[in-house]
Amino acid sequence: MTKNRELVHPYIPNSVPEVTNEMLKEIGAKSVEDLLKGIPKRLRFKRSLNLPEPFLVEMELRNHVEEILSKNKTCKDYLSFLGAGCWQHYVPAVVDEIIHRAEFLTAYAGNTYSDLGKWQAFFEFQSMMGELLEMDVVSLPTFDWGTAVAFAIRMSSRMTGRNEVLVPKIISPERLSIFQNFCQSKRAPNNIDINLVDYDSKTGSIDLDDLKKKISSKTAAVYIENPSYLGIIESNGEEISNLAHNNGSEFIVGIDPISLGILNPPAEYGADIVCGNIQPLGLHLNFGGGVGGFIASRDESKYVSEYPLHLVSIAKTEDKKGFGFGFCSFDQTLYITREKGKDFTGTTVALWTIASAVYLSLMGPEGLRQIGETIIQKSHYAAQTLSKIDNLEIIFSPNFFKEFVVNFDETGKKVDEINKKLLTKKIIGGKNIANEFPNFGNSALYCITEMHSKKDIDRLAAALEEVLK
Amino acid sequence: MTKNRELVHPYIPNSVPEVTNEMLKEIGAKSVEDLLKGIPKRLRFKRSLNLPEPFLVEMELRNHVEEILSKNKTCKDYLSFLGAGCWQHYVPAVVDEIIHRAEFLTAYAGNTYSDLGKWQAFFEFQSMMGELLEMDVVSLPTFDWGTAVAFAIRMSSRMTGRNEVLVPKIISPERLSIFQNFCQSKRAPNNIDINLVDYDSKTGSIDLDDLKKKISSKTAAVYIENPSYLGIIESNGEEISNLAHNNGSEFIVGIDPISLGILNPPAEYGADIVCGNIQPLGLHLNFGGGVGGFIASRDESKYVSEYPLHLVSIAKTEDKKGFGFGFCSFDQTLYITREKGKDFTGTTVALWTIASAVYLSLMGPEGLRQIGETIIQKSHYAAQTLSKIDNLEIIFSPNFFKEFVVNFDETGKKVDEINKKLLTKKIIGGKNIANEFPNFGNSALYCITEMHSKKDIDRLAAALEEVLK
Amino acid sequence: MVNQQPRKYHAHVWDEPIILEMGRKGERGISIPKVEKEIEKAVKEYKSYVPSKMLRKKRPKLPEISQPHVLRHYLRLSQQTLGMSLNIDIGMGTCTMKYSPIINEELVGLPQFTETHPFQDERTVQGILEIIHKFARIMCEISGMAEFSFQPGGGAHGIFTNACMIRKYHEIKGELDDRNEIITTLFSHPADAACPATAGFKIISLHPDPETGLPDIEALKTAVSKNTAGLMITNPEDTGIFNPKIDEFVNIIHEAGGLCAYDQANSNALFGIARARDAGFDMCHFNIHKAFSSPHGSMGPACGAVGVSNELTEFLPVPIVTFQDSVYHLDYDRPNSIGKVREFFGNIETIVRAYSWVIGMGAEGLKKVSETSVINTNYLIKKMSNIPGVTMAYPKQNIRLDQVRFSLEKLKKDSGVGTEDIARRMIDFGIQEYFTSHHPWVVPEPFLPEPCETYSKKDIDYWVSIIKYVCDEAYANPEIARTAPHNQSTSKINQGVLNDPNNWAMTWRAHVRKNKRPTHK
Amino acid sequence: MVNQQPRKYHAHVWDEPIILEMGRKGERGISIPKVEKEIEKAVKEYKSYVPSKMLRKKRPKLPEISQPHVLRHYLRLSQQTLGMSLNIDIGMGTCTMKYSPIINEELVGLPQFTETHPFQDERTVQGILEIIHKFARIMCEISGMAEFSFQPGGGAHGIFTNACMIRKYHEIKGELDDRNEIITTLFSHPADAACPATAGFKIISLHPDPETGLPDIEALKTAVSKNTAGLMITNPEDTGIFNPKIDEFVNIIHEAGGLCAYDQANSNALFGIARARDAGFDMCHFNIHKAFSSPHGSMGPACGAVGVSNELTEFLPVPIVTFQDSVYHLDYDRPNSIGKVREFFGNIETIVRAYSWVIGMGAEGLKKVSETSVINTNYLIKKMSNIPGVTMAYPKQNIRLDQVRFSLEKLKKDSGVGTEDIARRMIDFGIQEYFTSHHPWVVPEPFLPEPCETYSKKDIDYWVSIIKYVCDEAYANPEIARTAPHNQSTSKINQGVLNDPNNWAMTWRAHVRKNKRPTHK
Ligand SMILES: Cc1ncc(COP(=O)(O)O)c(C=O)c1O
Ligand SMILES: Cc1ncc(COP(=O)(O)O)c(C=O)c1O
Repeated sequence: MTKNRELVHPYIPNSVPEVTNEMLKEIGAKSVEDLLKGIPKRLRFKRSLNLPEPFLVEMELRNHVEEILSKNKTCKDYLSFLGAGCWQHYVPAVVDEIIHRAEFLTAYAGNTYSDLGKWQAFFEFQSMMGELLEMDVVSLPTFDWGTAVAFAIRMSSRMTGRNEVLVPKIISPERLSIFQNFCQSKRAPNNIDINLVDYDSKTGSIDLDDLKKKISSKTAAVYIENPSYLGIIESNGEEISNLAHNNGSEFIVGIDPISLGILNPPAEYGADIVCGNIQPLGLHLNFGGGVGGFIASRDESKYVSEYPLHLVSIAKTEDKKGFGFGFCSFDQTLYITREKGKDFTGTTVALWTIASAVYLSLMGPEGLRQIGETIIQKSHYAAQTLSKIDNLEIIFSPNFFKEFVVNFDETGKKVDEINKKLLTKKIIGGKNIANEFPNFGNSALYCITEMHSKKDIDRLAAALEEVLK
Repeated sequence: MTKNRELVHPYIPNSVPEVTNEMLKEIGAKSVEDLLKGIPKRLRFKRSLNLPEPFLVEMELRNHVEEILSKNKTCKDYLSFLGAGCWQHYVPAVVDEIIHRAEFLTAYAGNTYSDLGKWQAFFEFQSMMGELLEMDVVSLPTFDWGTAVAFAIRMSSRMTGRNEVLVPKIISPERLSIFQNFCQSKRAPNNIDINLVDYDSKTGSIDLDDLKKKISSKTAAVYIENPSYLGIIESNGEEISNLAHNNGSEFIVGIDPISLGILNPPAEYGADIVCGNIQPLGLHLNFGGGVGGFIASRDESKYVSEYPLHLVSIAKTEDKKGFGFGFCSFDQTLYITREKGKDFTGTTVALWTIASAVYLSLMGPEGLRQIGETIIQKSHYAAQTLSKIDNLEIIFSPNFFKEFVVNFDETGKKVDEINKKLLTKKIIGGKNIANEFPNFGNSALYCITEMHSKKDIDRLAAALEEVLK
Repeated sequence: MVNQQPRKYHAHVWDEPIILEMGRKGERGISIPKVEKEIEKAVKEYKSYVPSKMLRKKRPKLPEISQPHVLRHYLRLSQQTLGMSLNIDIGMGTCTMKYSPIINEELVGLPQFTETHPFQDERTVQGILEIIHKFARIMCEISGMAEFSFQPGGGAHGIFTNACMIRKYHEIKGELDDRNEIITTLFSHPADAACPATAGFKIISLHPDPETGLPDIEALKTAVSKNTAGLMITNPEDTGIFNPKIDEFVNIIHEAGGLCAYDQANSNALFGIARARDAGFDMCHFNIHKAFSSPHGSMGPACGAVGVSNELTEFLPVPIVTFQDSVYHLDYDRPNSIGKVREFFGNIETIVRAYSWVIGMGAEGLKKVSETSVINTNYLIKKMSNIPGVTMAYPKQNIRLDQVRFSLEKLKKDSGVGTEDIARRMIDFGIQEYFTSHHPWVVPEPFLPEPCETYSKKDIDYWVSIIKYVCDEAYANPEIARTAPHNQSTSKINQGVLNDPNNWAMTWRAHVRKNKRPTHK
Repeated sequence: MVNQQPRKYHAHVWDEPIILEMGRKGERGISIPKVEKEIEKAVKEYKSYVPSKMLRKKRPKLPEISQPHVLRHYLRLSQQTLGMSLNIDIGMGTCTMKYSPIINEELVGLPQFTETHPFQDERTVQGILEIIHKFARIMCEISGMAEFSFQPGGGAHGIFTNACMIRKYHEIKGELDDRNEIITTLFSHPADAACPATAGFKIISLHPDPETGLPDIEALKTAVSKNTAGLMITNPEDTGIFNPKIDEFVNIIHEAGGLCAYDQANSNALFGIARARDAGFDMCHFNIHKAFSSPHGSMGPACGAVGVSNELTEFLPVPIVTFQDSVYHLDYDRPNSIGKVREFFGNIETIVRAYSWVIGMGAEGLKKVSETSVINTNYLIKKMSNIPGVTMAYPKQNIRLDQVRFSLEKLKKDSGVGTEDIARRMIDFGIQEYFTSHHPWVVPEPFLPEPCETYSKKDIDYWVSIIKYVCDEAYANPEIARTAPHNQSTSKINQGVLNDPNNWAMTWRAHVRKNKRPTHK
C-alpha cells in the first residue's frame, strides 16, 4: 500500500518506494542525493518547482485539457476560407489510423533491421513524391516549406560558389523571414543576399523584365513558387528556367503538391530543385503544426552531395534475397562531420511523411487529377460568385489554383472589420494581406478546397453581401 | 479511367471493369448473370433496391453521419445519473487504444497459432475475473448479464433435474424478461418456472421468510443479485446459500464487478455460479451496447460440462516449451453437437473482454479497492445531500453501493415531469421506476460513480430544489 | 500460373508471460479519483456502508503493473493476432471476412454515440434513434420484410429470437402444445438447430442429397406434420449452393401451419439479387458483423438483425423505434411482443457502422458487392481445379455463390495429411487458417473458403498458390504439415488437456494449482 | 543474477512489396468529391483555368490500390517497426525513449485542436493559446528563464534558433563583424556545432579530458577572445557526466562578451534539481519530444523549445503568446525579433501533449522522473559491471545522471565483434538496437544506454542480461553477431550502395532505372 507521502506514478514503475530502496541498496547509495552529488551544491535548485496543482487522475486530466481546448472555435464548426500555406484538405480516416499506430508513433532512430516498416514507408513517401514531381531524388522533409527552400538556396550557393538569390516579391512573409535567418545577417561573413523580383501587376506572375534586370553572375539561384503564395499559376516557368540556366544559376521551384494532379511538375519546365509543403497530403491543420518541407532534385552527385537532409536509399541485403534501407551519403550530415557537415538536420517530421505516403497511395493518379479539377473549378466558382458582389474585386484572375485575392477597397470597409462580422455568422474569412502587401490595398486571400461545397460558397457570398451592405 | 456508368468502389478491388471481365473470361462465363443462374428467375429480385442516395465520398459520408449523431445529447455534455445496468464509469485511454488495434478489432475465429495474442487476452480476462471472484472457472461472456443468468439457470436445471427457479422480486424487468424467453413459455414441454421472492420492505434485501416458503424440491436454483438492481447490498448471502444448498439447489449470484474491490465475492458466502455484467470494467455506454455477461463457477466437471459458453483453457505445446490455448470441452457446444449441445453460443462480445482485461490490469487490487471506496462514499454523499431536500426520501438506506432509490411522492410531482425540468438544466435525472415497481411509488433510481464530483452532486441537489419548489 | 513462390513470413514471437506474472507489488496502472475533502468530512468511512459480512477480506490477486507495461503487453498480444485487416482472410467460409472501413470506426468512436445512455429521454437521443430507424428501413428494403429489431447480439441470438417469435406465434394461436418441432437442414448453421432447441423445440434435420448437396424436398414432405412449428434454414447453405426450391420448402411448411425463418447470415451474394420475403419467408436474420462489415471484434460485439413480415411485427422484441410527428420514439407498447432478448437495444455500435457502410455503398454498390462475391468465388473454384489432393464437394453443381466447400479426402488418403494439418500449415505463410466446416463432416476433410468482395484477383491467386504449395508439400514431406505451424507465435499444442479435468485450466489460479511449476518462467 | 535466459523472439516478416508494385490500374483507394452539377454549369472546364504550358501531360505513376489493400500494407509495415511502446528501449541514449501516455494522444487528436488554423482570429483560438501560454510559464519555472518560444521544430532547430538570437544580439550591438566564433565541446551534440555554423559562425570545439571526460576549463580560457560570440554546450554531455564547473564556463564566456546557450535536450535528470538560468545561462533549449514525452513519431514532429533570460526576450521569434485583460494574444510587435524560424507557430501538437504530461505530473512527479532516471542509470551501471568485453568510459567518474557511455573496445579486440555488430544482434531479442554515440568516437566502440523513468527494475535487469548474453556469445561464436540480425524482418544489408551514385536509389523510379530487374518480385 502506498503511503500518502510517496507519489507512486503510473508512468514510473520504479517510483514504488520498496523498489527505489532495493535499487539504491544495490547501487550502494543511501539516497538519491548520493547520486546527485556530482552537481555542486551551488547549482542545485533549492526549492520545489512552483507548478500548478497536478491532475494525477487521468479522468481529471482529460476534463481539464478538454475544457481548455473547448474554448477554440474550429474550422469544422465554422466555415473557414483560410489558407496561406496551411490548407484545409480532407484527411482520409485510413491516414489517421496508420499514423496513430503505436509502432510508428513511438519509433525513433532504429535502423532497417528493427524498423524495416518505417524505413519502407519513408522510401515509399520519397518514391511517390518522385513520381508526382518526376524527379529521382526526394529527401525526407525538414520542418517546413520555408526551411526546405532555405536549405535549397544554401545548396545552390555552395554548388555555384555564388551568394545571391532571387526570390519573388509575392511570397509568404513568414517564408521570407525564414530565408533571412538562414541566409544570415548582412553583417555575417558568408551571407547570401536575398533580392526580390517584381511581379506583373496584371497577372501577378513573375515580371520577366525585372528578373532579367536582376539576374547576374552573383546569382546562385532563382526561386519561384507555382502556384504562388497568392494562388497564381506561373506560366513562364520555362522562360525563367532558361534565364537561370543561361546564367549558370540553379532554378528552384516551390509547389503545392496537391496541385500536381493537373499542373505540370516543375521538372518538366526545367527546375533543378523542387521544394514544397506536404501538409495538403493528408495532414490536419493542427494550428499550423501539420506541415513539412521536402527537397527534390535530379539524381546527380552534385545535388546529392549537398543535401543537409536525410535521404533514404533502398539497398539489397548481403544475401541479395531481400532488401532494406539506409541513409545515402550519411557522412555529409552533421551526425558524422559536425560543423563540417552540410548545414543540419535533426528530428523533423517523419510521421507526417508516413501520413503523406498513405494519402498518396489512397489517391493514386486519378484521385489527384480529380481533386485538382474539383479544387480549381470550385475556387473559380467562388471567385466568380464573389466577384458579382458589389464593390468586390478579384485580383489576378483567371490563372489561380485554390487561392485568390479579394480586394475590398471599394467597399469602404477594412478586411479585419469584415472578418469580425463574418465570425458572428460562424464564417472565418480569408487572410488579411493588407499589411503584408500594401500594394494590393485592402485585400484578403481566400482559399477554397475540395472541402467547400457549393452551399458553403453561396453561404459566404450571402454573408458578405450582408456584411457589406 | 473509370466510365461514369461503372461504379469502382474503393472497398471492392475487383470492381474495376477490366478485372471483372478477365475473371469472367477465366471462369468461362459471359457475365455475372451466368453465375447467378442457380437462382430461379421467379426468385430473382427484379428491380433495383430502393435505397437512399449513397455518400460514396468519405468526406460526405462522415459529414452525413456526424450530423445525425450530433442530434444526440450525451452524458458528457449533460450531467447524468442514469445507471440501472449500464453505468457511466471512466474508461482509461489505454483501454480504447488496445481495442482499437486493427488486429484485435478484425480478428475472428483463428486458433491459437495465428491468434495467440487474442487467446492470451481471453485467458487473462478469465484469470483476472477469477481472482476478483475467487473462482477457478470463468467463461468468455455472452451477450449480457440477463442471458448469462438465464444460461446459469438452465445449467442448474440440467444439473439438478429440477425445473423451478427462485429469483428476487427486485430485479431488472429487462433481465426478467430475458429469463422468461430462456425458461420458455409455460406451454412448452421442458419449461422452467420462474418464481419471485419478496423483499424486505425496510432494507430491500431478500425476504428470507418468503424464500423459505417458496423453496422446494422443485427448486433448481436460487438467484440473487448483490448489489441488487436497486443498489442494495444483500447481507444475508450466507443464509440464502445455506437454504439453497440444504435444499439441493444451486446458488447463483449476480454481481457488479466494480464493487468487488470492497465487497465480498459471492464465492465467499457459498455461491456456486456467479454471473454479472462486465460493462463497468472499461466499456463505454454505447447506448447500451457496451455490456457482456459472464458465468463463473468452481472448477468441477459437473459445472464445466454444462457451460454453453466458450471456456478458454491454457495448454502446453507438444514440445512442452511454450504454451497456447484452446476451448475446453468444445464438444458440448452447438458447433459439434448441434441441437444436442448445451444451449448455444455464437459471436458474442470478445472485444469487450479484451477491454476488461486491460482495465483490470490497469486497476490492480488497489485501484479496485479505491474506486469502490470512492463510489460508495460519493453515492452516500449524494443520498445524504438529496435527503436534505424537502419531501425527498431515500428508500433502503444505508446499505447501497452506487445506486439508490429516491422517492418523490411527497413532492406532488411525477418523476417524468421532474426529469423533464432537469433536462432543461442539462441534467439527466435518475431512471423512473414508478412503472417497474409501483410499490415504491413515484421513485427514481439514481446512480453515482467515480465520475461524479462533489460539484456535480451539489449541482443536482440545487437543481432539484429549484425544480421542486 | 498458380505456381507463385510464397513470400517469406514469420509471425511476431514475443513469448509474453501471462499478465498475472507481471509487474510488482505497489505499481499502479492508473490513479483513481479520491473523494473530495468535503465529501470525506461529510460522510462516514466506507466500511460503515457495507454490512460487515459483505466486506471483502482478501485482496484479489490481480497484478500490479505500471501503465507503460500494461500497454506494452497488450500491444504485443495484438501483434501476435492475425486480424482480417492484416491478411488475405479468404479461408473463413460463412464468416464473410470483409473490410471494415476505418471511417466507420471513427464515427462509432464519437462521444455523440459512445456517451449516450440507453435510458435517456428519447428527445435527447434523436440522432441514434434516427440511425436505427433508417437502418431498419434499409434492411426492410434489402430483405422485403416489414420491420426489424437489432436487439440480438449475434447470429445465433437472432435465430434464438426468431425461435422465440415462432413459439409466441403458436402460443397465442393456442397451438404450442402440438407444434413443438422445428425442421432444419444438416447444412444449415448449427445454430439453426441448437437455438430452437434451447427455445424448447424438437429438431428434425434434413440431410443433404449426396449428389446435389441440397436437402431433399421429399424428405421435407415426410417430415412435416401437425407438430411442425416451423422451418429454420440457411440458404445458400455453407456449401455456397443456392437451394432452387427454397420457395417450395416454404410453401410446404406454410401449408402445414408452420412459420419459416431464413438464416441470412451468409447474405453476401444476395444483395439486390434475391430477397427472403420474396421467397415467402416470414422472418429472417442477418449477421451485421459479416455481410454488413461491422468488424468481427475477435468474436463480437455483433448483431443478428431479425426481420419479420407484416403479420409478425407484433412479436418482435421491445422496443421498436418508430417515427411520428418528426420525432423518433421507442415503442414499448406492444402487448404480443416476446419482450426482451437482450438488455437495452443490442450492440448498437454495429448498427452505426453498418448504416455508414450501406449508405457509403448505395443500391448499386451493394449489388456490386454481391456480384463481385459471386465472381470471386467462381474464379477461385476455377483456380483451385487440378490441385493434387483437393476436390470440390458436389462437383455436379459447378456454380457457387458466396463460398464453396472443398474436400481433402484424397490428400488425407494419399499422404496422411488432413484438413486440420493443412489449416495449421497455411498460417506459416501469413494467411489466416481456413475454417474446415461445421460438424458433422458429411464432406470428409472439408474446407470452406469465402473470397468476398474485399479480396483482389491477386489475393485469390496468392491464396490458391499457397493451398497448392502446401498440398504439394504434403505429398512430398507430410511431416511438415503434421507438425505445423513452424513460423508462428507458438507451436502445436497438446489438445488432450482441453478435455481433461485434471489439466484444463480456465484461469491462471487453476493452472497454478494444477501445475506445481507454472508453464511459463 | 544477470544470467537470465532470453525470451524467444522473432520479428514479423511480411516481405511486403514496395507500394509502387502494388494494386492495378483502375483501382481506387478513396473517392474524391466532384463539383456539384450547378458548379459544373457555372464554371468552365478545368483546363481553361490553367495556362496550357502548365497543364500536366503525363499521369504521375502513382500506384492504384483499393482501400483495404492500402490499409493492409501500412499495417504490416507498422508491425515491422519496433516502436518504443513495444520494447525495452533503453539503448537509445540521448533520446530519452520514455512513455508517451495514450491519454495525450486522445487529447491531441480532438478536432478542437486538429481543426484549428494558425491564422484564425485570436479570439477563436483562446484554448490553444492558453495551453501555449501556460506551458511557457511552466517551462520558465523549470529552467529559470523568462520567456519561451515553441517555434523550432526539433532540437537542432532550437539550437539554430539560439544561434540566430546570438547573432542578432551581437548584430544589434554592432559587434557581429568581430564576434564570429561559437565555442562548444566535442561531447556536446553535433548540432551545437553544426547549427551555429549554418548561422554563419566559426566553431571551436573543446576536447574532453581523457581522465574525467569533461571539457577542460583551461582550454576554454585559451579559446575565448574578442571573437567569441558565445558558448553552445550540452550538459550533462552524452556521457551522462555533469560538468561541475559549468557556471565557471558561463562566467568566462560572459566576461569575454559572449552569450551562453544550454543544450538541455537531455534534461531528464534535472527536473527540480538544477536549472539553466541558475548556472548563469542566457538561453537554453529543451527537446519536448524527449524529456517531455511527446512521442518521437518515427523522427518527428518534434519541438526544440527555446527559452531565454529577460534580457534576450526581445530576440525571440515572433509571435509570442501573451496574456492581457483575460485574453491571450499573439504578440508580433517585437522589432528586435529574429522573425520566423518556422512558418506558423511550430509543432504545437507536441505542446498539447507536453502540457498534458507535465500537468499530469506536477512538481513532485517531475522530480520523481529525474530521481528515478538517475537511480535507474546508476543501477544499470552496477548491473553492467563484470560483463566480459564491456567497460565504462571514464570509470573514475563513477556516477552518472541520465545516461552512461560504455565501450566495447575490449570485446572488439578479443573477438572482432564491434559495437555495431552487437547493436544489430540485440534486436534479435526484441530489444531496440542501442545508439552507439555521436562521432567522432573518442570512446572507441561506444554505446550509450539511457534507462529513463519508464523502465522497471526488471526491464533493466533484462536489458543487461541481453547485453551479457550477446557479449558472451560474441566470445564463443563471433560469427553470429557479425552476420546478425537473424530473427528480423530483413537481414544484413549491403551498406556499400548507400554512397555509390550508381546504386543508391532514393526513389523507386531511380531504383528501377538502375537495376534492370527490380529488387523485389
Ligand atoms: C449461416 C450462419 N448462421 C448463423 C451463424 C451464427 O452467427 P453468430 O456467430 O453471430 O452467432 C453463422 C455464423 O457463422 C452463419 O454463418
Ligand atoms: C543533447 C542533444 N542536443 C540536440 C539534439 C538534437 O535534437 P533533434 O534530434 O530534435 O534535432 C539531441 C538529440 O538527440 C540531443 O540529445
